[in-house]
Amino acid sequence: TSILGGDGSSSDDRPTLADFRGSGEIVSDRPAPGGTSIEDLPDLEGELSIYLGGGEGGRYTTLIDLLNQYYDDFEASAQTQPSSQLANVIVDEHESGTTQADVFWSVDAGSLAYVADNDATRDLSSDATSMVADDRFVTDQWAGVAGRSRAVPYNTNQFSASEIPTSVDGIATDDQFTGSLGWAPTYGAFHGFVTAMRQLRGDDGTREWLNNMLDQSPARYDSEYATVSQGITNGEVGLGLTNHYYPILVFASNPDAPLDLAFTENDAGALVNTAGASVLDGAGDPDLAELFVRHLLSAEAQEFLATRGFAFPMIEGVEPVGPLPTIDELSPPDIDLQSLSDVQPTIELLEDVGILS
Amino acid sequence: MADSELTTDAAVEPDRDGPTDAADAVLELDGVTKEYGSETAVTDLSLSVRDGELLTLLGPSGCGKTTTLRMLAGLERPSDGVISLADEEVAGPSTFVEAQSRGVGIVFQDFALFPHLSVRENVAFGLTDRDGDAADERVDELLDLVDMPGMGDRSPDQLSGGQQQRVALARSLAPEPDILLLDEPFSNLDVRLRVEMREEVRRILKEAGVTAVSVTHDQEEALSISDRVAVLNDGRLEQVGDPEAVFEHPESRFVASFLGQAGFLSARVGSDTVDTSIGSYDRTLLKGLADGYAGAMVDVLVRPDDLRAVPDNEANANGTIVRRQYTGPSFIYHVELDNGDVVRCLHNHAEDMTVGEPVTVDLVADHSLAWYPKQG
Amino acid sequence: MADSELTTDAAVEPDRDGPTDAADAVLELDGVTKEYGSETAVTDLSLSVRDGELLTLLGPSGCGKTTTLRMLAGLERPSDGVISLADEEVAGPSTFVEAQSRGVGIVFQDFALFPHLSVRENVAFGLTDRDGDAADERVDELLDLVDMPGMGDRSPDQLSGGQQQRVALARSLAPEPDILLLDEPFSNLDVRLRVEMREEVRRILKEAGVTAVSVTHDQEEALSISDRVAVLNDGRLEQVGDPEAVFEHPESRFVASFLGQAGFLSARVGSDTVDTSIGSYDRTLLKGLADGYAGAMVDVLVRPDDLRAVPDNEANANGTIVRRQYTGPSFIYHVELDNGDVVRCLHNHAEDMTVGEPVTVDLVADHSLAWYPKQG
Amino acid sequence: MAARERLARLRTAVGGDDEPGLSLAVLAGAVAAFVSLPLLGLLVRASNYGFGHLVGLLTETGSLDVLVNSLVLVFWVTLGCVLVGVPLAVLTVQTDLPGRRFWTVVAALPLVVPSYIGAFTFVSAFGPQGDLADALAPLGVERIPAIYGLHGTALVLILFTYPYVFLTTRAALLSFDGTLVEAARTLNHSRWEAFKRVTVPQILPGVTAGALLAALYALSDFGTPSIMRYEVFTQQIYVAQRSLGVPEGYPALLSMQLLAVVAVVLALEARIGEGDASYVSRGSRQPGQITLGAWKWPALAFCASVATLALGVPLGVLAWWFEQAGQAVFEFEPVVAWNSLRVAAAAALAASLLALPVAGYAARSTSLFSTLTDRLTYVGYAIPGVVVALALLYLSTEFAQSLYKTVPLLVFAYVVRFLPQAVGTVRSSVLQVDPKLTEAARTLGRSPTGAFRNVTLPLIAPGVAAGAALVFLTTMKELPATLMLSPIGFETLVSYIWLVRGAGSYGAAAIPALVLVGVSALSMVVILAQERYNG
Ligand SMILES: Nc1ncnc2c1ncn2[C@@H]1O[C@H](COP(=O)(O)OP(=O)(O)OP(=O)(O)O)[C@@H](O)[C@H]1O
Ligand SMILES: Nc1ncnc2c1ncn2[C@@H]1O[C@H](COP(=O)(O)OP(=O)(O)OP(=O)(O)O)[C@@H](O)[C@H]1O
Ligand SMILES: [Mg+2]
Ligand SMILES: [Mg+2]
Repeated sequence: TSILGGDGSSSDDRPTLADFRGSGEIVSDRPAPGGTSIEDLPDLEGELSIYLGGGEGGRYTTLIDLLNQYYDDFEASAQTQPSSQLANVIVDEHESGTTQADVFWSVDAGSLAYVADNDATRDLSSDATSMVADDRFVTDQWAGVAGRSRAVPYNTNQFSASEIPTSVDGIATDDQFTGSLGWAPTYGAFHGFVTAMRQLRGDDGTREWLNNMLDQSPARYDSEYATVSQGITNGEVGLGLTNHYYPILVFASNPDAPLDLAFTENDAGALVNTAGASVLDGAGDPDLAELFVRHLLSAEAQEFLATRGFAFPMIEGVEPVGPLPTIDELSPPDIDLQSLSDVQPTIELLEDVGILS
Repeated sequence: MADSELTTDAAVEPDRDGPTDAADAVLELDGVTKEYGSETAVTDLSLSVRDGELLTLLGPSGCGKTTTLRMLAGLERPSDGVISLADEEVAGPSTFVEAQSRGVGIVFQDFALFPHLSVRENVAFGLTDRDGDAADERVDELLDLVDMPGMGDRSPDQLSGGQQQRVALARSLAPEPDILLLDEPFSNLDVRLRVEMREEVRRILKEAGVTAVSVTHDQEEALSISDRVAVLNDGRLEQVGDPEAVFEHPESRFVASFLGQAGFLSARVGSDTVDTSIGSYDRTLLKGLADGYAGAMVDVLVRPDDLRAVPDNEANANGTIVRRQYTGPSFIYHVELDNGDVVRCLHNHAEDMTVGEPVTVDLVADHSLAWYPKQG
Repeated sequence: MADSELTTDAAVEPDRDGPTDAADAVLELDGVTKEYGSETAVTDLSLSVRDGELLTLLGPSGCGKTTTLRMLAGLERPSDGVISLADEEVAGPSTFVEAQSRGVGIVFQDFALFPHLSVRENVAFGLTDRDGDAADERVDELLDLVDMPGMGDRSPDQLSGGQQQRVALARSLAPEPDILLLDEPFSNLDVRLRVEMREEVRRILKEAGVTAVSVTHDQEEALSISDRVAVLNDGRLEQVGDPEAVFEHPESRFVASFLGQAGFLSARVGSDTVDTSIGSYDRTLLKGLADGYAGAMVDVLVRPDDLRAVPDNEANANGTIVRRQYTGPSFIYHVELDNGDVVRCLHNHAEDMTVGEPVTVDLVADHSLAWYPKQG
Repeated sequence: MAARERLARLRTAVGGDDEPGLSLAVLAGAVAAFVSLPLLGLLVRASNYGFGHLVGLLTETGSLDVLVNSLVLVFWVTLGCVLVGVPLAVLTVQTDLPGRRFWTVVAALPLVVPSYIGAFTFVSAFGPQGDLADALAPLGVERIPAIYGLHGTALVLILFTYPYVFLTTRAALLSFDGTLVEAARTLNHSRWEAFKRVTVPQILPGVTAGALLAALYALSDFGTPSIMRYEVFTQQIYVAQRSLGVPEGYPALLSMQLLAVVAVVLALEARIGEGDASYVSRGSRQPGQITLGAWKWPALAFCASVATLALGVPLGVLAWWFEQAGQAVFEFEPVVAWNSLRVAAAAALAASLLALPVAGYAARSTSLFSTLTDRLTYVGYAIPGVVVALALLYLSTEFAQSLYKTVPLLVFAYVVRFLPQAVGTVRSSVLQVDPKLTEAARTLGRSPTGAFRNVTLPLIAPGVAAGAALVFLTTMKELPATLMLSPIGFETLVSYIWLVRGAGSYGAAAIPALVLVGVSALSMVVILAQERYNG
């Protein structure tokens, strides 16, 4: 199913770079992507089942469709569910020997790590892992395909760039934000953020930060997209804590939105997480599955993820879109993404503090 | 039979008894017609009911009795014609007063008890303007009346057919409506209870001055409790009048045969005599026979008590017993006469004749007889 | 009244008519009781119905007639006792044969027509073993029988009450059941149709050799079409026998007063005479009076045709007319005697007495009379 | 007289003292056991975690607040659904409202709008900075009433669940004996009084059946309260089951708490709806139509405003987003709609068939066992869809791997979740069939099965159709179980909507959402056509 078709479909029914790439201003003066082109990779052949974890899966299915179109003898089908839920399912399936899918493609590293920790994945060969530029975003078990950062989107009518603190503590303690904060505490990405904070400052420090936040009486949204699109864009709140691409999504459909985003420095608020893929233990054709992962790291696919998913690309030679800084320009905390799978104590903490009850 | 006066040419052209005494009529139907699709249930019915009287609608099954009552109650809108209550038009081409505003009570042929309410609650349903105690008292009174004290707490499904009918009656009497419509209110009751209740109901109606229209298929009931009787046939009014008048002077062959177990004797009118298969009689036997009829064939109305059969030998007999019907106080013998007419003869228990026995039937009537031009 | 033979001490202890002719009984109830919670609808009923006969259950409203039929049909399970059909036990402590396996047809008191089927389809419902044409023919035949040809395509809610009842009857007759149960099958029909239909039904039943149990509250109907009559009172069997026997020889005061418009004369039994408020008569007037009764107070059964009233002056009169009831062929005068007894006198139209008029009531019975020990 | 007592007596009167055949009991029991399988799975999972933790859960901070929140929400939603659903049912059944067929379909349709989509669109339209506020701002309206919190949540849930009450009330009204209203009117009761004193008590079982469904829906829904910022019970369960490394059985254990509340709600309904429609007689006469006269206008305005809020707003907002999204060119594959239609039809059919024995038994028997079988079917409905799906995943991996993630399992999940919708409506219709009719059929030589087929079934057809409609409509929009149990690659309208919405393409959701409503509307027309006998 193609959801967001490209605008430059070629007469040849093989999709071209233009088909992979997004459209509009954002891509107008982008250079051709570097890295390994699909053309240089072995052909995909056969049927493949993918568990697609994450809300923005809609974009990812378009990429899968493009690959399906690209190869006559290749047919991948996907099922999308929230990534952590899917991680649980994969582990259960692995334990009972009913594995359904060949590839797990998830929007967050925590889920990938959780599945890997439970021995439900196969090792990737270096053909795949070596394509990822930055070691932080790859392990033996999974390869990052699209980076995403925590960010602080804010309403430009309410705050100016200089007023945004560079630390999450500033957000939690500064009186000027009382009553104008928005967050989505039931959302998986938020749990990843708090888990990172727990790693960085321990449970007690995290508890203190959470309590401070509660004193700011933040408005609670159902999702981070809603936090941005309903909350900040409409001015219900002035500032929020979300993943970086939600504001850009809003921009994409509403370029006049009074919206900008800031990044904190060296704390959980600047966590850089990654979407990634792994080959599941029990996959029917592991080679095909790994080849598929390599395709996700191809120049065309990375260009797709950068221009249509507004992600930080994982390979050399592809830059993030326009206004975004590169990963190097961010100041993420030093943290092992594998540790993001330790979500359960986070939930308990949130419940204990009274944010989730 | 001193007072019997028979109608005559009424038979030829029964005259419709339109609104009689408009003055004290509280309920009037004028040219009322009711159609259901292509089916006409009531045709051009004009009738008026006088203040305080009990009028009974009599007629064969399906003749439009229930339909008429439903129109009076405001549950059905006439297709044509006008209905007035106390000189006020309640249904007409442009007016229609709803049932609840007519002050008309009705006892439904199929009871229509409220299944979710107890017997007491059913009876009390219409007593909205009385307070608790007064209502309770009234309910007790009515339950006594219908001979069901102590059954107040049952639900309608725990009652027998007759008991349900009695509750329906009590429910409609409770709020003392100005006009009460009763659709076969006693049909499921045994004779004794029926006689008791109808007299009781009549007493109540009379005491309260209630005007009532009832429907019954029980001729005896109609004749014994009604002030007037209206006979309907196939949606049309055949005759209306007081019970004795209607029974004794039926204006049409239909009325005659519908009331009582009428039989007809074929007769030829001679110049001086009337010749029937059971004998020749003087022309005066036939009431009001005009001269012109000489030579005509007529049917003479004979009721069971006008005839008597005596066993006879085959040669002399003029008929044969075809059925013997026991009614308790008497027997009715059905006799097929030699010419094929079947007549009935009423006998008190004395004689004992059997089916198949040849008999001689004799006319024992001491009054002149109604007659109708030969049918078919 | 040649054949009248009155019972005597039967009055003192009516003997139950148990299974009479077990030999040709196709249907037997033995000690059947039915309780609904604390309510006992039928008590210890024993009765047998002979092959091919038409037995009628008579009794006041709520006495258990419908309940009895429902137990026979297999729709209700007796609380106690045994029911057998053709010598096979169909309901007992441990057996219960379901309704559909009993071959028993029933006409319900409230019709129970299938509202989603047309008249034709209702009638054809039980004709599962006939093919289309044969079934169609049979349906036509039955619709003719109930005088409703041409109404086959209507739905039940487009029928009048009596028409519905006729369809119910046709439906139950269609499959020619071995045993047919009829619960007040004619209650909503007019006299003429009722008489016609009951004779027709009787003819059909007899021709097909169907055994039938019917319920009626119409005493005349019961007496005229039944082979035997069973009188129930308050769940108990009072008397069973052929119509004449039951009417003429009521075994209990209840039966006597239930059938016919019975009145009772209070009487004191002397050594040679019986003294009543309308005169003293020879002791032989009371049938089978034993010697011991001298000095006892008894109630003597007098039916309307046993008495006659004549206008008299205040001084000589022994009663006063309290109600005059017109029944068509005759009047019944209700007379309150000086001692407070109310009796009824039957008169053919001749006399014309009015309410309040003093009269002398005379005994004109030419047969001895039944009597019952004084009540209360 | 207590209703139960009355009921018991009636049943002895009509059905004999003997309970309905053993085979029916066995069949009903089997169905109940079948659909309780997930409950069993749940219990096993919860016990893996340990019931001992239950006490701890109950005493946790805020637990009580959230419990109270949930109950308050359930109360308002139930009340609101009755206040909207019953008048609509009366208007479309008993009055001369112009365009009754049209309004009937329109009034039932909001049931297909997934409530979370409804909530989104409401926030978008009526939020503090929403489109309405924008539109009103130039007019000097500074603040519009806050949409968030209890009233917003209740409003949205009412708008998308009142059709439960509407459909069940409608079925009850259609089989109501009109002569009774006539009787009341001739006893000097205005139509309104007659409605209160005669109609209401008799349609009450139908109303409570619908209200129960609405109440349990409100209790088990997560999306709407979460979007409308109202904290309720289900939140914990959702978070728990969507988190990594949750101890096995923890979400199941959390659901146990919910089950306790469900039990209370079921018991409550049993008290109010007791007696059921048992003593309602199916009338041969429809109650005369109420002539609205000048009331026609307010009545039309009422219908129109409900339709505007419950259909116009969500579809309008979606269409507006679609318009805004402009640039998104995408193909909509009809197979997605076909998939939805297929599984929904299969679920509706299966649920109707399974509902017959359960409903028939519950209607004709007073035994504890019958009550139990009937109530057991409600459990699957009251548990959030994810939990049912989890339990089924668990059960199938343990015991029936060949069924794991197959369409039959998915349909089974729908049946588990929505069976009570069919049971409720079928049960009240069975109760409305005069038992004398079955008796008549039996004395005419039909076996109980034959009598059922030829007499009962045609008479309960409207109820069965209404039940099937409910199951169909709710299956069309079911999300959690669909996501979790579909085979990979099997997409339906809602999973598609979920997908594109997740991609931030709200506009792209408009087309499938419109298709969802359109397909459902067509099927509603077909289902309602079944009511021919009741006209
Ligand atoms: N379900 C029930 N619960 C309690 N009592 C009942 C029930 N059904 C019938 N009865 C009572 O049992 C008695 C017998 O009822 P049944 O219907 O057999 O009377 P019936 O002789 O047919 O009377 P009718 O001539 O009025 O129809 C009545 O007093 C009735 O009230
Ligand atoms: N809804 C209807 N549609 C068509 N015909 C109808 C309808 N209701 C009644 N009829 C017909 O109208 C005629 C009169 O019906 P009505 O009920 O008034 O008869 P009735 O005199 O009360 O008869 P009964 O003594 O049998 O109750 C009947 O022939 C009946 O079939
Ligand atoms: Mg009638
Ligand atoms: Mg009865």
